[in-house]
Amino acid sequence: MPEIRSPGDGANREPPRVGVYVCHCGTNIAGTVDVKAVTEYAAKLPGVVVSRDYKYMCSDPGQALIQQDISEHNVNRVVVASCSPLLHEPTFRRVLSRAGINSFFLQMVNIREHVSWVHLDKQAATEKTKDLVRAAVRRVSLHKPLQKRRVPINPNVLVVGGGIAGIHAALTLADAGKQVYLVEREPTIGGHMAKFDKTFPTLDCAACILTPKMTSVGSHPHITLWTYSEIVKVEGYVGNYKVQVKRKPRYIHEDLCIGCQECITACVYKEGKTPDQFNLGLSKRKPVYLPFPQAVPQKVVIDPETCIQFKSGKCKKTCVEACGERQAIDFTQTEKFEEIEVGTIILATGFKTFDASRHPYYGYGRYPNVYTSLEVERLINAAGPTGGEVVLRDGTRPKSVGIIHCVGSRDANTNRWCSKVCCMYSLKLAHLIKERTGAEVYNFYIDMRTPGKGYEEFYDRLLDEGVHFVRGRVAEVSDWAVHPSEEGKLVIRAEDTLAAFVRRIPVDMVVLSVGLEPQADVQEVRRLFNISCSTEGWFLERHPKLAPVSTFTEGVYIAGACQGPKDIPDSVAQAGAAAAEALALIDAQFVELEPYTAFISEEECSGCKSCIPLCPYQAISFVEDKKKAAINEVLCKGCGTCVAACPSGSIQQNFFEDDEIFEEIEGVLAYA
Amino acid sequence: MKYTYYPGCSLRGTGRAYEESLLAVFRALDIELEELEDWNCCGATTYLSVDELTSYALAARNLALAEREHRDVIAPCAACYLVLNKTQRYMHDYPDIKLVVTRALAAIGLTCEDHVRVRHPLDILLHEVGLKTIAEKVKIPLKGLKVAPYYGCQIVRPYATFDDQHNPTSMDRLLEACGAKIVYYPLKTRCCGGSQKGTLPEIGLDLIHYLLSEAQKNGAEVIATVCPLCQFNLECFQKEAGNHPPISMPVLYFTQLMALALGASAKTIGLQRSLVSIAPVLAKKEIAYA
Amino acid sequence: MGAFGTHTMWTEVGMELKRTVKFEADRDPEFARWISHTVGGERIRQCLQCGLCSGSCPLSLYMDYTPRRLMHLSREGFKEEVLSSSSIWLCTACYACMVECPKKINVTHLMYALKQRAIEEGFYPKRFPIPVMAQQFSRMVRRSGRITESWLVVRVFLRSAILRLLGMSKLGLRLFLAGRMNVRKERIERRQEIVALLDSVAATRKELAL
Amino acid sequence: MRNRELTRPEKSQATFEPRIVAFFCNWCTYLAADLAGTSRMKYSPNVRVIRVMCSGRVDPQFVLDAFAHGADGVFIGGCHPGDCHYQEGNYKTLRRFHLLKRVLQQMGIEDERCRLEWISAAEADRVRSTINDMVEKVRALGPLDLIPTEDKVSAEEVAV
Amino acid sequence: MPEKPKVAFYWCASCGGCEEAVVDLAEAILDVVAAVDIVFWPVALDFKRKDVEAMPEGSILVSFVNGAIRTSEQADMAHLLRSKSKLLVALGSCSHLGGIPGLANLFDRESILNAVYLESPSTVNPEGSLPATHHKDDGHTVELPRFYNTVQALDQVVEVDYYVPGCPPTPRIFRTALQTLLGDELPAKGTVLAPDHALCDECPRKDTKPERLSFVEFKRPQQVLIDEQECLLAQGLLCMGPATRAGCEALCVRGNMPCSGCCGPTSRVKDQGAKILSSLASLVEGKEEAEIDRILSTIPDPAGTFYRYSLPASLLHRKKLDGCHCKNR
Repeated sequence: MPEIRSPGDGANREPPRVGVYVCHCGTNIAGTVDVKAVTEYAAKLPGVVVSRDYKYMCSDPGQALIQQDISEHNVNRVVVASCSPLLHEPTFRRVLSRAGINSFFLQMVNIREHVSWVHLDKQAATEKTKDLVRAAVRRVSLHKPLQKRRVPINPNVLVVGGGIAGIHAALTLADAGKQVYLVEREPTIGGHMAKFDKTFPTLDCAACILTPKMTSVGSHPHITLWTYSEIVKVEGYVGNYKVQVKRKPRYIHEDLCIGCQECITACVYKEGKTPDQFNLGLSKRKPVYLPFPQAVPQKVVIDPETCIQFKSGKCKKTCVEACGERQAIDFTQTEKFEEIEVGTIILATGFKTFDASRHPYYGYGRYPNVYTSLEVERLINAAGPTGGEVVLRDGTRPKSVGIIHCVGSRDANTNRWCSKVCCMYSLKLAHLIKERTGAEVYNFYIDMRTPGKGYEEFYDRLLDEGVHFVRGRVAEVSDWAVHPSEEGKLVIRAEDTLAAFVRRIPVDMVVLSVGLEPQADVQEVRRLFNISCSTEGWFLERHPKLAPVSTFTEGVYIAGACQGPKDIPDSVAQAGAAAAEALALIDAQFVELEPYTAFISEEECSGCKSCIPLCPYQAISFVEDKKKAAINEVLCKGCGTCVAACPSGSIQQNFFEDDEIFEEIEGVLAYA
Repeated sequence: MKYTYYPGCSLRGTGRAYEESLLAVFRALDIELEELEDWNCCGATTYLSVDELTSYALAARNLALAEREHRDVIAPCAACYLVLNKTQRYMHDYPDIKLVVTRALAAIGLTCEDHVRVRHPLDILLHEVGLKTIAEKVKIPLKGLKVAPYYGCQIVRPYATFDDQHNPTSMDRLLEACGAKIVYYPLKTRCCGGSQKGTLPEIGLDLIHYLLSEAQKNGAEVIATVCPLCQFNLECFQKEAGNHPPISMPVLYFTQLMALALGASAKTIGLQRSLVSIAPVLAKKEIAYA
Repeated sequence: MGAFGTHTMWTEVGMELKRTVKFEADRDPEFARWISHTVGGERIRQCLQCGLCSGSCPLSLYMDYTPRRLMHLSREGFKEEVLSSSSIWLCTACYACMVECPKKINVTHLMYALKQRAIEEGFYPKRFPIPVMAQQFSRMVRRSGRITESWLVVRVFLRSAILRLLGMSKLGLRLFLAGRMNVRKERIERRQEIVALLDSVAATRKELAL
Repeated sequence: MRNRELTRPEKSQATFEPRIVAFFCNWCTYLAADLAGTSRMKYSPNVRVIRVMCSGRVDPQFVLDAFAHGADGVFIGGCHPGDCHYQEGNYKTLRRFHLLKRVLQQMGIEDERCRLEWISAAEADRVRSTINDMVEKVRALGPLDLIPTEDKVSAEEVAV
Repeated sequence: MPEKPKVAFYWCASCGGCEEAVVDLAEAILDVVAAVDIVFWPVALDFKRKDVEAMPEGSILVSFVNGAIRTSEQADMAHLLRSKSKLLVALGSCSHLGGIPGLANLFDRESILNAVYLESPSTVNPEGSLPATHHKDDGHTVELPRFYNTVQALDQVVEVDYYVPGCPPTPRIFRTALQTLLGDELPAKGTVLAPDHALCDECPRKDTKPERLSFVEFKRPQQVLIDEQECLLAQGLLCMGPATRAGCEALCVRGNMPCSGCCGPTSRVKDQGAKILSSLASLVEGKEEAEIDRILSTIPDPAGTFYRYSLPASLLHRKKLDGCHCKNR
């Protein structure tokens, strides 16, 4: 690893010749900050040899301006006052590099996000900008030449979550020859998509397009698939993560089970007794089961909660008998922990649907014929509990069905966001229900949101099919009949805002189009992977537009609905993007890390050991023969906590040295 | 050039001046018009309220009669123009309508094979005669007479074929060729209220008022129209519609203005039939007409 | 319908209140079917309720239900509301709505259809002149083959608003003096053709139940 | 002589504009402030933000240095407990902050002048509201005015 | 024989310990006397102020001034010696950092005078008279030094060239400093003439300090039986050693007492109190605020503890007083 600090640092450095570059950012900055005044002010600051303003500093001519000054005016320190350093610091650092000076001789001043966009008073904004520029000029003069650190990238990738996003990401990477670990906590991969019958707007059969991908995952030579497993520990850093995976016991030897399902047939339970989770409780399963016919891997699971052998130990074990010589069943199996090393991680942990009982006035859980949209997906599915028949709880066909949109979406009482997919899947369900039952179908919606290829056309088609569209948020579903035609029905009450009156519409079946929510354990997961969440609980991307699959933790990417509500095409696209990001890193073979590490001056350190317990990465150790502390720069992540705590000031952090920060503090406060 | 001429009922009543001036213009341009033999009411808009099928049948009789002449039909009245066009189109689009109409025509020994083109005088004058010819034949230029060109609805909507739906300019160009100055008139295709003045007069007057006051505001000295109903509405209810401030605005058929320029005498083009005379304006402009 | 349904009442404080909950039973699905099968109504179900028709209509500002609302009520089958609406009588058939409609719905034509249906089913203000005018119009055409405006106007007003005719007499006189009021009735030569034509239409209509 | 910058203009309560130095963690509060920008939220222009990689980098000396150089308030923004990008840096900040606040109290510096807030990257509105709130509170307290110390004092006192 | 370099000693607000330290050179004092010519040393020899005033500017090679600046007379003398000396050296903690007298900066003059002359229970002062700068007696007006509102380190009043740390400086520190000053090569101006690392480096108990230390309680020396071998911090005692400049050879620790920080911070630290605060607080156990507060409450007087010798030289310099304390109240 090359040295972070260039040799000869500090000794005989040339006096600073600072160039100050103030960006207009069109009118983004210039509209609020008097850019000219700032530029003129900066020109008079000590050490400043050039001060310029420009329309777009980040543009090619803007960059050329800086480069030219470095070569022509011997500028050796650069201050760029523009946008957030998180956006363009790399851009301007490259400019310095190209011009032949150390790229860390740059200080950015954030006068857009932190000034022009948040203040109205032009004079105050200009004064603030001057303060910030002055501080930067003072600070940059103290900057030391630094080098980025290079660390090698382990080419293995961990993909967490086996829904469509995880599957797609895993296959993309595996096809590129990378070793992928796909970890899924359910006994099968497939996620939500496996539960659907058709997909909008093309009405492709979900199984037809998903199953081949699932099978590929199961058989791919480069994919290690661990279902029924969870990540319990993540250590390390980009390119070099150590991950511990807990594999829950399925009481079946995966390598011995061939998926013949004879054990299921042979189970002492003649009929299933346990609500089948995959069918959302609409059917029953046995203690030994396969989640669904196309499950991958095709390995059964034993549920110890309901299996007699686990409960009493006195089962006849007909299943073991049926398995015969294969001996795949093992009641003594316990959870196992696997350690893997990967360089990058893709999180595709998906979403959960809104719990419809949180809207008691829609009667979910109270009226048997109020269903969630996901339940109806299962009803419609030919492999579902009713073999594709859309029927009420009593087995009869509904003559009228009301589909209520935005359940748990666009509602300050529950979730404020639009769940994005509900309009389209509601249209799809409306179409399928009408097709299967001939029922009169009513959609109750707030706005119809169909942005997507072929989506508006699908809406058009549904309009034409004679599905009713009532624009209004449903206030209540009840069985209270006030009109003879309402007897024995569920009455939906809503204002038809287009007709501008309240309507009561009696139906046989109500479908609640539930919104998408972050997974329940999202906080634990994000802490595990050291990433952030939005206030809503969606994983936070590095930049909403320019880095939508990256996170603030290098080497950890997000794909699919864990980042926000997304439909299948968007999830797949994002999964592909995440895989590409991981591949780019792997192919580069190493990654450059910011040199913001801490270092201890050996001759100054007193060996007081105060810093040692403070480092969460065990990067600081006590060197016994010298009786001094030392920092391992590979392990140091550059938080600076030890620097702040060193009682004798003997630890410094690159780019955030005490003197540099003091200079910045005193710089912003100094009066002009 | 020779065309079949379908006057329609209005041109024999309130819109008599339209017919007189139209014929004068075509005469001056040496275009022969032959009135459709034994034509009947087109069916008009009002009729549709009662019985659309009958309205198509009535229109179709005229089309069938015209077909025998193998000439394009000129329908100056906007309502007639629309209904005749619409009938052709609906017979084409809706088999039921075609069946009813074909049978009805058959009952009186006629057939309608969609051979004739129903055209508006603006279309003929602009595209067949041409601005150059017209300009050459102008005898008394209108000397910058400020005209607000008012097209109304039905000649441009819904089946505009010869001009722009949103901003028609055929009349503008024709009158300019006659020396007039066209004023900016954003309401040139806005509805005059049609028969509303007769049914719900308050509303009709509102609409008329907008049209008149906007023309006045933009400095028009005369409004030129292409529709007997528009002309009637705008001229006859000025007093009622224009109380604040009172409006006195001559409303002429565009053919009257053209005929003037082409040298026709006032009497032959029905200027005397106006309730608001244009004479003072012409005098002021020193346009000495015959 | 008990305490629900459309129902007007006077409160003790003299305020007129209207209950306007709509039941599904208030809907007439047949009417909805009819409108979507009538000429021009083919695409009414595709209506996005964008309101461009109402915005472009020069008369919507006087209407109780804007054209957009009428489209929605019609396709949902709220026949009574639609046919008793004043809007259908306010339409002047200027076609502004139709040419701009993003779904190419023939709103103007639907207005005609609704007018016709309203007349058929007796949904119109008693002395409202349009049905009267249409009636007189058709009678005159059947008899003469053409319309004589002066006579049409007199007849319409005699049957609807006699007082207004008196108010208009001054204008009538001026028009008469200007030679714009025909005294002589216009008529065509072969009037029997018109009768035969109209009879044939009536017969075919009956036969095909159009 | 130990240098002190004494050029600060006389502060009067009427024209007083508080000057607040903020230390924002690169991973949360700094991002939240960026988000406040992209969301075009508006807040008082009295804060000068200094970026650090972690609130754990905030040396109590920084806080005192800011006060000594004319800051009327200091605002430290870090990640919520349990959310630190570096696992536990913010707990160290919290502990130091508690002890520092006691020293500040002893030194007569009002509580409202030094503030520690946990603001995640998504909580742009908390950046806005905290800054506005702090500016108003510090405004009410008036200038800190630690600066005119020894030289000025001595000069005047010697003159007696 | 060339003229011996002239040396002066002066004593401002201090306890006199630094003077003792000079004397504590013991027999080495003779070497000093042999090497230099002491031209001013009020505590030991009879010189008058006017003698100094009579000296040419810059005629003294080194003036050692100990004690903080508390009164106008001390300030005057500091200026006077500055002008007469080539090198002005702050000797001992009070001069270097403000020292123990500097803790008076937690109060103002008024409250100090009130406490001493009016409120203390042993004081009898029925007229309530307070020290004044002018006193009339028998027709004569006597001018007396003014008692300042704020205690200052020497360098806050006059330019100082070097510092000799310690309360008092140990004979070894002083001797080494003297040798340096009389030597051929002078260190950079502003240097503290002592090693520039923390005390732990030379602490005899260094090896007993555990690598992973954390605090659940801070103990005061009188509360526990102190182990004579083990690191004091490891015993929960608040030792300032990690944040204090070395040079004293850990005399206090050898005496089984924790370091209280008299040698001040290393050159890399601006504020000794803030640094020890940061270091100790970082190592406190607990993540809940209440638990943190409980542990920290076992440090009863943090300002007095962390700034025992350095309050005037600290970043905050003194307690902020109500109203504008720049006005002479």
